[in-house]
Amino acid sequence: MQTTTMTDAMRPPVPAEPGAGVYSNKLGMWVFLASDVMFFTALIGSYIVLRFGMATSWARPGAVLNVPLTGLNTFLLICSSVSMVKAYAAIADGKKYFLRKVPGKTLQDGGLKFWMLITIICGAGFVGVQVFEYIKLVGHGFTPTGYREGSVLAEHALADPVKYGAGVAGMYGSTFFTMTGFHGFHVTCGVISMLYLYFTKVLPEKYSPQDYRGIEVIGLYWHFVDLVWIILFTIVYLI
Amino acid sequence: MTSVAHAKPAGGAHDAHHAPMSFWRKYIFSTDHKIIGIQFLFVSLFFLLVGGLLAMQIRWQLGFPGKPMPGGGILPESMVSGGVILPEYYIQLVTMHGTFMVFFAIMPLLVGVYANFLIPLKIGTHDMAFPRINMWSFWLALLAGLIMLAGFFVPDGAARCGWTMYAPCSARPDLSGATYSQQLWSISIVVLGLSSVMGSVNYITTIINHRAPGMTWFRMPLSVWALFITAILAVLALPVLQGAAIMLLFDQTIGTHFFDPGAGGQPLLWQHLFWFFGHPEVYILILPAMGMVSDIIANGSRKPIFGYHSMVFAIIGIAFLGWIVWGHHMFMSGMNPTLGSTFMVSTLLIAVPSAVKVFNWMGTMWRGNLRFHVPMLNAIGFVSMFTIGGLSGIFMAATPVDIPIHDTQFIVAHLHYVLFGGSLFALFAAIPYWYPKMFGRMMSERIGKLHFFLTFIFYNMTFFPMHIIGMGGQMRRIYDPTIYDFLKPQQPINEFISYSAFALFAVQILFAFNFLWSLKFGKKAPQNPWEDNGMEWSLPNPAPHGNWDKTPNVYRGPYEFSAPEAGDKDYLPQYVKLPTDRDPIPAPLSAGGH
Amino acid sequence: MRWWLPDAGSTFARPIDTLFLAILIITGIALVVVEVGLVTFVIKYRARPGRKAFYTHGSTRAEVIWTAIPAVTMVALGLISNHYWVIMKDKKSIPPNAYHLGVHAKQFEWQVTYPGADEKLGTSDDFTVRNQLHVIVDQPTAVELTAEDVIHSFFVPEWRVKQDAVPGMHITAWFQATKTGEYEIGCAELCGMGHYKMRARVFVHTPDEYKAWVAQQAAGGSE
Amino acid sequence: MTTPSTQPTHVRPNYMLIWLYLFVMTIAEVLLAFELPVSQNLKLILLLILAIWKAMLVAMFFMHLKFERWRLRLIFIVPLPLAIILVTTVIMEKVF
Repeated sequence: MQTTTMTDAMRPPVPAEPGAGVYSNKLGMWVFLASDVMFFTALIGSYIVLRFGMATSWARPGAVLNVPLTGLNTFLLICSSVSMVKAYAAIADGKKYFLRKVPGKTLQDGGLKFWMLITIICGAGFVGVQVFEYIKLVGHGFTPTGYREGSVLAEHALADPVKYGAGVAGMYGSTFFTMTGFHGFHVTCGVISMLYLYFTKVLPEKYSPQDYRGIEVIGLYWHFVDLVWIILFTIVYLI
Repeated sequence: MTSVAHAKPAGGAHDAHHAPMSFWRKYIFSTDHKIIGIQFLFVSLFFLLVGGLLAMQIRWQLGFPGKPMPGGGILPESMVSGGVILPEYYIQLVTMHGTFMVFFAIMPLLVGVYANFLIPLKIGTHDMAFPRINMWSFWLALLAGLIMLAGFFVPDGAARCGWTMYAPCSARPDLSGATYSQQLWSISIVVLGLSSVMGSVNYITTIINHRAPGMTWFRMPLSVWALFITAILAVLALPVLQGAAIMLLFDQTIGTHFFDPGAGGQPLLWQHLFWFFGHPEVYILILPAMGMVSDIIANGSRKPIFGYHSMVFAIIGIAFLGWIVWGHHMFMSGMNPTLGSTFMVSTLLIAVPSAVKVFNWMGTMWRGNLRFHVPMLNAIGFVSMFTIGGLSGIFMAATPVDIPIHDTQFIVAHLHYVLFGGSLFALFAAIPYWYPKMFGRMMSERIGKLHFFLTFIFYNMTFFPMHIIGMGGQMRRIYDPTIYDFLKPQQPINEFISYSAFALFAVQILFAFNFLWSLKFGKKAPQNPWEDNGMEWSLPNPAPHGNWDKTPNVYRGPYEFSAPEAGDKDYLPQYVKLPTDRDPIPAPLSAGGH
Repeated sequence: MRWWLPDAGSTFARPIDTLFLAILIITGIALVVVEVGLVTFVIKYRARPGRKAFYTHGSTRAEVIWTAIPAVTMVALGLISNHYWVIMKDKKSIPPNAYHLGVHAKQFEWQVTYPGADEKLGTSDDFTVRNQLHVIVDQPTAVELTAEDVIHSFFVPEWRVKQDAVPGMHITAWFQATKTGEYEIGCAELCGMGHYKMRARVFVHTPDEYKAWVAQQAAGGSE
Repeated sequence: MTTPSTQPTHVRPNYMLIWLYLFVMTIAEVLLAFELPVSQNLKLILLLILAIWKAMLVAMFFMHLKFERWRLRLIFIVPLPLAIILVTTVIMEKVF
């Protein structure tokens, strides 16, 4: 799939870049991601510090949060990440189409349009499930301030304070909603950007094997968001 | 994604391809880095004025507590009563003075203005890597400033927990006495963080990827080096503050408990996060100043900078150490004393690269041929005042000595010696130095010299005595020192400081006049008024849109003053090709990798 | 007018003041070197027609020297400072015979709790006095600092004692007053509108005077 | 510029296989957290190892860090020690 010859005509028209050896959009995205690492460091680091500093322990995993549902959500995000990278591979190979029959086989081969769409659907699905989860949680009485007075959760917490981490409910709510909320915000931004690219660049077939910088750059962002979720899922839901 | 500027082949002049732009596109929603720099300049000078006016009111209250302030009558009753500043207004004054000066005056003046203006010009490129993001960075910074300013006009007055916003005071309206303005503070900081990150991503990418052929890393002027390292600091530090400000905002609005000790929150967490950002921020505020002063001192001395490489490594060293010293702001906070020891040692070590820089500046002047133009005078002022600021820092770095002077006027003196004596003197050097490049005219040398000498005198009269009253124990941010018996004997010094501060402020009118008057009536600038070596001086003044028609070549380092091969001139610009010079090989379009 | 640190009132004052003086001398020398150097260069090397600057890019030897000298000085200073820092702030350095007082800071007052006759905090004969700190001269005293609402800072200039009181934390600061007399506590951390007036009076008594005062408080029935 | 020819040195990894790894590890994590009778500390360590492993897979293969030059990897690596410094310092402070 790698061409071995390269003509000058194939060289994309960007200025000489003596520095990183990568084009500026990609370099800029990496620098931004480094910056985003520090943003999540502030949030996740505070969570770790606050949780360590607590006298009583956190609610047991699964007591308050719906882990199977979130597990599904994790699966969705992982799928979207792999479809993103498939989209990247597709356009690198010049497959701009949606689906095409593979010659000699019954299989269908997905192109950029197909894989991008899958990515967007999975990403939007993730956001949807998260919103659903939030609504459920708040309905049960789990809010950023702790367990709401008189709610189901508050009663459970009274009955079994250890399992539900009654002593630290306030901090549990604060950190949970802040971290997952800002992750969700990142996902939403990604979905919106991808939709924009889908309609302005992907569908009109503006990308080519010679220049698909937009796909690669948004892909980096998307994988990073996935990466953050992998960490968050473990430390927020499972530990 | 791909902006127009990118899709163009290297060396394409923008002017040639564009139809004349409308006024709005050219000067307001401009994507030209020079226009954005100038926009930043005007906006941050405005905020500098705001900060200065607040400082004058603080000085009135400290010098003459309980006396009606002249002109205080125009302020509403919630701030002053019968012309006398109220305690709740006083803490708004100190909070907003700090906030405006740090976030909206010094930081954008150094990073917003000069990173934008100088980086592409000095590395020989046409514009920033992402011109549109650059424009957004400016508008977001302005938005953040306006949100912050709006704090004065909401019902309960401006934010009032000090510019450091220590929780839990800042997190709870019933403790601080302000609701909306505290939230506005947090929102403004989040927006500002976004603006800074956008700007810094741009600076880093531009410097790494868009240097002209021949502009190798060690041919970059120290100003560009400093701005590069500053941008790295900003990109990694600002998000931490953003995260902290978001948590604070949630504490203030939706009732989370991050900093609420009642529910297991940790007030010290805010301090850790704030200063983890805050100490790199300190270097964001001084490194660009150091870089520009290096350029100007080499120019004024007509000599190559002394020890270019060690200057670069000193910048990197300061930036690196800057990440592991934040605890020295918290020596008295009840932090683990063992950590205090670690932080003390790392803090003291910062004296080393700082000393290297100071001695190298002196080494540059040694056996030079010194020209005392206004930028040079201010740069020398910078070196001498930064030295005092740096040395007074040692007192506070040594933890036992810090005990009596922590959070007193001594630290106020220290930080003003670094930020006013350091950053602001550097700006008084940089503004006239690159003024011709911005506006095509020179600022008046005569007024400039007068301004420098008067500022230098009154500045020292204002801030030096603060060391003394700080040693005497006067706490910072107190509304009325005279209620303490141990502070009463110092009140005459306080009065003296206030008179000096008013004079200092008045002298700045000279600068403002010089700046504004020269816009229209200044002497037309020759192409290279300072006989400097930088790439920017190969362009006409003011520099045209798109800078160079063709990407320039760079033939040597930035400080070849008085080089033997320069002939009878005492400077040899980076862009001049001598017969012995060969053209640099342009970097291959795809550099082998991907 | 005072031009120096406040009068010494505790055992911490001597090392701190000595160290302060030492740093003043070190930094003073550095300052004189730099400023005299600058002035000399400004005068000596001012531009004159027909002169050209000496073309040099630096001197490694000079740079090594002026890197090494500050580095050594700073490390030495750090080691000396750390010795006293541990004595003053480390929990383990609080003398076992220290007399414990509770100091509770709130907007905008200091509430000092005295152990009463049994010399133990947390017993029923404790009593609390607002904005008055009474201590015994030459007796190590430990104040257990707590805060009600926001961060305050317990600061007595004459004793060279400063320690933040943080809500949710229990911090002990110790000192040993060496002079009887009256002093003041100030709050050194911005704690709100009344930060400036968060002032308390400090009385350093002889042991007998202190006993008498405690007895008087007990008799007076003040809480 | 990501022309195909600018990345001649590496064979494209099998993305579906990585996806399978990630999927299996996620299931392993959930099982570990709820079903398996191991001690709390061991569980914590195993979960963290799995999470970091997954994150590394994403960074290395999906974000192509495995195939980038060191100077680009450095950009992403630089913030990590800072994050560790911040968190460990603040925790140490609490533990003393």
